[in-house]
Amino acid sequence: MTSQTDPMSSGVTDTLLDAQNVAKSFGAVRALTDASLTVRRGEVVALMGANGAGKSTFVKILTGAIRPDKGRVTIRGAEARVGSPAEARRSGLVPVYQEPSLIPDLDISDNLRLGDTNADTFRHWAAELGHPELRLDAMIRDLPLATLRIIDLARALASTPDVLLLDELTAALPTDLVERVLRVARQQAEDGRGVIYISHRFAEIAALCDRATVLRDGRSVGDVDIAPGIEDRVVEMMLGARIDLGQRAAETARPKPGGAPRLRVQNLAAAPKLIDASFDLHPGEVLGVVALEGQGQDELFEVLAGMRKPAGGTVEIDGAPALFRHPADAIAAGLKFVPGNRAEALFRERSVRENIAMPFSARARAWGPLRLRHEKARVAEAVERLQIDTRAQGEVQRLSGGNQQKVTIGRWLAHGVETLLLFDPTRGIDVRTKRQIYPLVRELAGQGAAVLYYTSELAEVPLACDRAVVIFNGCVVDIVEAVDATEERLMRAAYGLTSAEGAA
Amino acid sequence: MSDIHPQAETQARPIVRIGRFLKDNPVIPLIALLLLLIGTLELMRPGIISPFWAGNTIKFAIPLAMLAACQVLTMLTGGIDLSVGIVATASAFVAATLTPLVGPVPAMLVAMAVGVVVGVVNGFGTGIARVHPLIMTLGTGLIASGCLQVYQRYVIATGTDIPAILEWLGTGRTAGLPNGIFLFVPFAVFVLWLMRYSGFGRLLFAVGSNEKAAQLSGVRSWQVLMALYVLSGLIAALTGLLYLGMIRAPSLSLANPLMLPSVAAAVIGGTSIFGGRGSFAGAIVGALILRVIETMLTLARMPEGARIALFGLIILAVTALYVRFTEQR
Amino acid sequence: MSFVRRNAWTLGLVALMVVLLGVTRLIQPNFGVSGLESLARAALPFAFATAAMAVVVIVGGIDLSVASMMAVCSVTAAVLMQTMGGVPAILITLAVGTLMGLINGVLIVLTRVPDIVVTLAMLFVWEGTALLILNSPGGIAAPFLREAIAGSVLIHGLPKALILMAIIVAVIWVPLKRSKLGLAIYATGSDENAAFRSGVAVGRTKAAAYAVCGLFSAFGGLSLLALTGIGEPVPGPYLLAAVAAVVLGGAVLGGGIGGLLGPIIAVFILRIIRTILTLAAVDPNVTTIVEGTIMVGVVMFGAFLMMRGRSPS
Amino acid sequence: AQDGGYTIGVSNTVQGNGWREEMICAMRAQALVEPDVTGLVVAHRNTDSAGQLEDLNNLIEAGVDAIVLNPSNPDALNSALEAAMAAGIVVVAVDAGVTAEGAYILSNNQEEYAYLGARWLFEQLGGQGDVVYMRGIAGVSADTDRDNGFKRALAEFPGIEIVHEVFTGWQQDQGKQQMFDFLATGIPFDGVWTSGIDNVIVDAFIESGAPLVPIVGADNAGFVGQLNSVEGLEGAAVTNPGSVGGAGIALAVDILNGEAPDDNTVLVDPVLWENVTEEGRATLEAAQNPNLDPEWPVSVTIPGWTDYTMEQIIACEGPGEG
Ligand SMILES: Nc1ncnc2c1ncn2[C@@H]1O[C@H](COP(=O)(O)OP(=O)(O)OP(=O)(O)O)[C@@H](O)[C@H]1O
Ligand SMILES: Nc1ncnc2c1ncn2[C@@H]1O[C@H](COP(=O)(O)OP(=O)(O)OP(=O)(O)O)[C@@H](O)[C@H]1O
Ligand SMILES: [Mg+2]
Ligand SMILES: [Mg+2]
Repeated sequence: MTSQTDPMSSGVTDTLLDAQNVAKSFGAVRALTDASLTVRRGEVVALMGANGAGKSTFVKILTGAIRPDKGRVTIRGAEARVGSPAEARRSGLVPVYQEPSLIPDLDISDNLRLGDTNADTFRHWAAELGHPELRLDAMIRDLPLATLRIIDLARALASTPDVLLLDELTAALPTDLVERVLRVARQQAEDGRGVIYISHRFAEIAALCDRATVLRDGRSVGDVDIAPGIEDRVVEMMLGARIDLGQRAAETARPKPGGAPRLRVQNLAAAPKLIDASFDLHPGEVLGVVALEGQGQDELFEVLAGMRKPAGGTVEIDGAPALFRHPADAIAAGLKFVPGNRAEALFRERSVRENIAMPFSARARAWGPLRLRHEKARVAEAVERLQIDTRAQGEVQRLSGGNQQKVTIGRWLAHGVETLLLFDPTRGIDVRTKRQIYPLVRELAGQGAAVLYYTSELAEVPLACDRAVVIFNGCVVDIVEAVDATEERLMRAAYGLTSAEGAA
Repeated sequence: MSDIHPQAETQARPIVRIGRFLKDNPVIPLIALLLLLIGTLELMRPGIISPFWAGNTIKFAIPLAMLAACQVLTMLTGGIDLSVGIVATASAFVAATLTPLVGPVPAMLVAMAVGVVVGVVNGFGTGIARVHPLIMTLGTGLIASGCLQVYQRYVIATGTDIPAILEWLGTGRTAGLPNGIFLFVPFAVFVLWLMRYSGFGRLLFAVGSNEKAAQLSGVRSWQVLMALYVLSGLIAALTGLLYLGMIRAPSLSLANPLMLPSVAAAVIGGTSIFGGRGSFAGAIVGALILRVIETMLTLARMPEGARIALFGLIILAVTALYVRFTEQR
Repeated sequence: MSFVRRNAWTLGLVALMVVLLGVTRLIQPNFGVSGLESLARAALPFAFATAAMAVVVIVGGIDLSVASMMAVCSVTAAVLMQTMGGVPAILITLAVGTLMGLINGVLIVLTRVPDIVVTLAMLFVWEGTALLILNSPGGIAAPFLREAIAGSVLIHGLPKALILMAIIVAVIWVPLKRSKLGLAIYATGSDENAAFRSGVAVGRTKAAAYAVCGLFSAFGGLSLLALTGIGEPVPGPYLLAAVAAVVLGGAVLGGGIGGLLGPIIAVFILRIIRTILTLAAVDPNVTTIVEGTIMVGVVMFGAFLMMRGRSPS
Repeated sequence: AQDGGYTIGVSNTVQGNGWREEMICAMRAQALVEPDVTGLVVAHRNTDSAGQLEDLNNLIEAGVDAIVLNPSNPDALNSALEAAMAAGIVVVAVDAGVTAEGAYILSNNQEEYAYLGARWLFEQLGGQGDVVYMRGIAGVSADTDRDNGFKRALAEFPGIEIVHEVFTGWQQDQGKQQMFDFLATGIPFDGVWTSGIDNVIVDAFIESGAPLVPIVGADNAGFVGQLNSVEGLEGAAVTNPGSVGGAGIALAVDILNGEAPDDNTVLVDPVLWENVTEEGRATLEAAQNPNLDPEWPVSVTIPGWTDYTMEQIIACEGPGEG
């Protein structure tokens, strides 16, 4: 193994990693002003903060991916110079960054060879993380996002890190895999290593972490031990204000939407995974989609968005059959798609404004002069409604991960929605914004929009949806009303454990 | 250890503010570099900087800047147009040889049609058949030059004539400035407007930045590429006409030497060949910079090898300085 | 199966090459050993230029100065061979080529100016350098160098030039591709940021790739000298030809994908087309049209096949 | 090919240049009028010496009886030329020479071309003055030969100074720009010698309103027209006939028919046409052809060598075409 843990020093100190007064500015954006963090042996430390608080930047600094403007880092009590990710790895700090850091044009084994990772150890961890039959000659570019996250993690684990840094690893993972990740991370700590864990999901933090360091606007604002009921306090530290974390009000019992469905999907099939999906989506309704990873939900959304041709079945919009050859057709029919992978939706070098306003110019008849005032107002409204942090708005790639995610949603808010296809829209979005997104989705529905809402976080279903279809093995196996949508029920259905109650 | 030079409180420091201003307006440091080069030229040959010289420099920078516009626009989408040199040449040659046969206006129309035809083929290849633009435009360039060769055999003895309007544009002066600016200024305004304030311009950036995302926003990229390459062909043909008026010697390689410099002007001006980033204002200054360097070297007395090498070194130095100023990548 | 799929493009090119050789034979029944030999010789400078270009394209860059570096190497060797033995002259020339490539790479890394701009500038710098070394064609080639690419070897009909080229490219590229550096080159080209985060020394990798490009260019320059027997300071038409062959050969501009085999086969295809056009006494003006059409057509057809192969139905 | 007449191969390495196009057309026209020639295989493109070697080898493969080439370099092509002659193919180099033993050379004397023009210019200036020296492409054989001739003339006139020396790349636009730059410096000069990029130089003077100085160029249609018509222009055109290509074909056929000349090398010496004397003006006027492409040399035939008519060279069709 390459990580050179010095056996002599392990007895000297318990502190694995200590970073003090770290600051970093990107031009005018002060990502970190005064951040500090300590990790001791056997500890899982949560790094918490709203979108754009500076968590990822902190991780990148600790692991040498970017240089800090100032600050002091000690590793196992010794001052450390971490000039590059390679150096960090040699010092025992191994990160899993927020975005996959695998080489798309190489296969898995070459990716491992690049960092001198032992393939057998890697395979062990991949199996541990629910991917026992991963083929090492699979090209990275062909793999789904969730698998990439697991490969990233297994690779990190295989180099037996002293401190493992996980930046929103679970955001793109389905529930079953999240559990495995938590178990493995816990085991790391129990083996006497340290883990830094970033997530916007309190349930995960509560289940896994011992302590939380909270960042607000680039500054460390406190360190708290995780204990039951600590949630509100952390949120207050994160946001500098109290917010209500309560469940959606009991207005779940809204009148059933009647009349003709906006979208009727019948026996839809699409290669490779979707076999048979049927459901109706009514105006004014938020229909959840629940599925484990790779059950055909990707294909379902892609067919509806015009990105993939169906192999069978029909799609009807307002009673008329629809066949989309291009996303433009779907958009023209009112179907607006927010993909799960934000990299697919964003123009990295372009401004927030352009990213949001792009659909206004899409059609050839809008190639003439831009309607600047109209556009500005619409964009401003979307930014406002989603609370997008626009400090680095000149280029979307400079926004924090969560704010990038919001831009992908904001685009269709600005454009107006009739039918919205949301694929895991709260990926990497912080608590406060999540609490704003659910009502926003509901509000859109209230205004007559129809929303199809896939989520990897089961707890979101009762908060945002009216009903949820459960997909297993490419088929719709269950349709659950929001009132009945307990996590347990959804979970059982997602594993195919209920007998189909008949698809609508 | 990571105790880097404390750079805190950066916002207040004026030097940083200037840096930021330059970053947002990358054409300003480029203009500063241009002025620096002009100063050097004046030191080399005191007295050369005169309205006459300025007029000439601008005159010869215009066709270069126009072809650079083709490169900037196509590069925005991650493409390039290597057929512009031959399209300009063909347009000029066709116009000059057809004028005695059919009169100036139809001749110029046919010349512009050459640009459209090549543009349509390029647009089909890149937008629909998905051929890499570099290969596509290289290929159409070859095809076009072959067609030009075949064409010239039929007009060897018809004589040539240059439409008066082109001679006026190409050789005339108004108040010391070349008449070419009457064509160029509206053209530049149009291109700048197109890139900044039109839906089409925005789509160029979008297609180059992330084609999939553009698709997801409802953009049919083949339409954009088709229109783009036709536009590029038209600009190239127009440049050919202007160049014909300027040089007044229709030749089978008239505008070919402008090809590589047009790419150079675009990239010096801060346009990325990988798409999503580009500036026509930068390309205009880039064209002027190239012309000034050429003048410097034409007047310098040194072996030709040293002259050519120095040309490269100055380009490198200018762009390196520029990148240092603006920190853009 | 997976081998076939991964190398579909290269295999397609091989098939095309065989077909074209057949056509050549059809047009000129006498086309035989000497034809193959001269074909292999003609392909030499293009093959090395293309190999040079391919390496930097894979690392995610492009080198517009390849033809100029070839000119520098050709005149350097031609001048050196007037005063010293052929072997030391060759070694010095190879070192010069590698050094030029390294300078290109280091400048790209240090100045952070995009590859295309730096190498565009260096195109002029090296072109000027070649003229400074030799201001008009001259110098001399060691006789053994000219021998090295003339005729056949082992069996009648196996051109020496082909074997020599295969050996040189294989000796440099095969170990390189298998090495950590080779992997780093592919990784950097595929995604520079991810490569950096995976622990690749991105700057050093790029500089090394450019140095290899310079080395191949040096072989290109030497092959020019071997062909013509004198050093010519004016760069030949190898730049665009190399870029075209690299793309035809299945490498992707932008990096990370492709190899050297496909591009080199593409070189042979382009050369054979040239031969066919001459043998068939096609009007030279039409020749240009045909060459352009074929180049575009092959890529279009390939893209069409790929699309057909990928679309699930 | 003995039974059905000769097939002749042609190799040329510059495309898209009026002079070379005329050379190719002259070859075609001469081949057409030669009764013994039945086929012409032309390799005509932009390439370097290595590329010309490739073309020559392909011509050998094509089984031609003779090769007429415009060599890119005198020394670089020997391997292919020797192989051709070993295969019994007659080799004729036109425009410039080759060093291969046994090859015939029908060459425009480039050194003489430059010497003649330069000497006339220096004499015109009274042996005293500053001249602009506008060359072709650095590092190319023809340019080097011309430079030798120019320097030879210069050595004979110690009072002449070169104020600017520049390479036009044989490109019209480059030459024009460079002349504008020279005029902009305000440094006066008394004469201009050009390596064939000539009519744009006259234009540059006229367009910038600068007083004309004596200009030496080639016999391109455009420049010859200017010498006849531009008020106040003193100048001279030195012939450099592209039709030497036609002569090359004629020579090749003679050799194939067993009528080889005694000497392997035939130099076509250039002639100078100036417009300062009466008879000079008469020659120029007779030579002028306003219909011709301005880049084409007006000397479309070489008496005693070529047999085609003006119509035939303009039609530019070889045997078996059209
Ligand atoms: N390269 C960059 N250039 C400019 N600004 C940047 C850059 N990288 C990060 N930032 C800015 O720094 C701030 C902190 O970003 P960071 O990614 O660290 O946030 P985060 O806490 O990880 O947020 P999230 O939870 O959304 O991932 C943000 O405002 C972001 O826009
Ligand atoms: N210093 C920098 N210069 C240029 N680009 C940078 C720099 N730092 C980061 N980037 C780019 O900006 C992107 C966004 O940065 P940001 O810090 O917001 O990342 P993130 O989305 O929070 O998470 P991750 O670190 O996984 O990318 C990064 O993926 C990286 O490609
Ligand atoms: Mg983050
Ligand atoms: Mg972030």
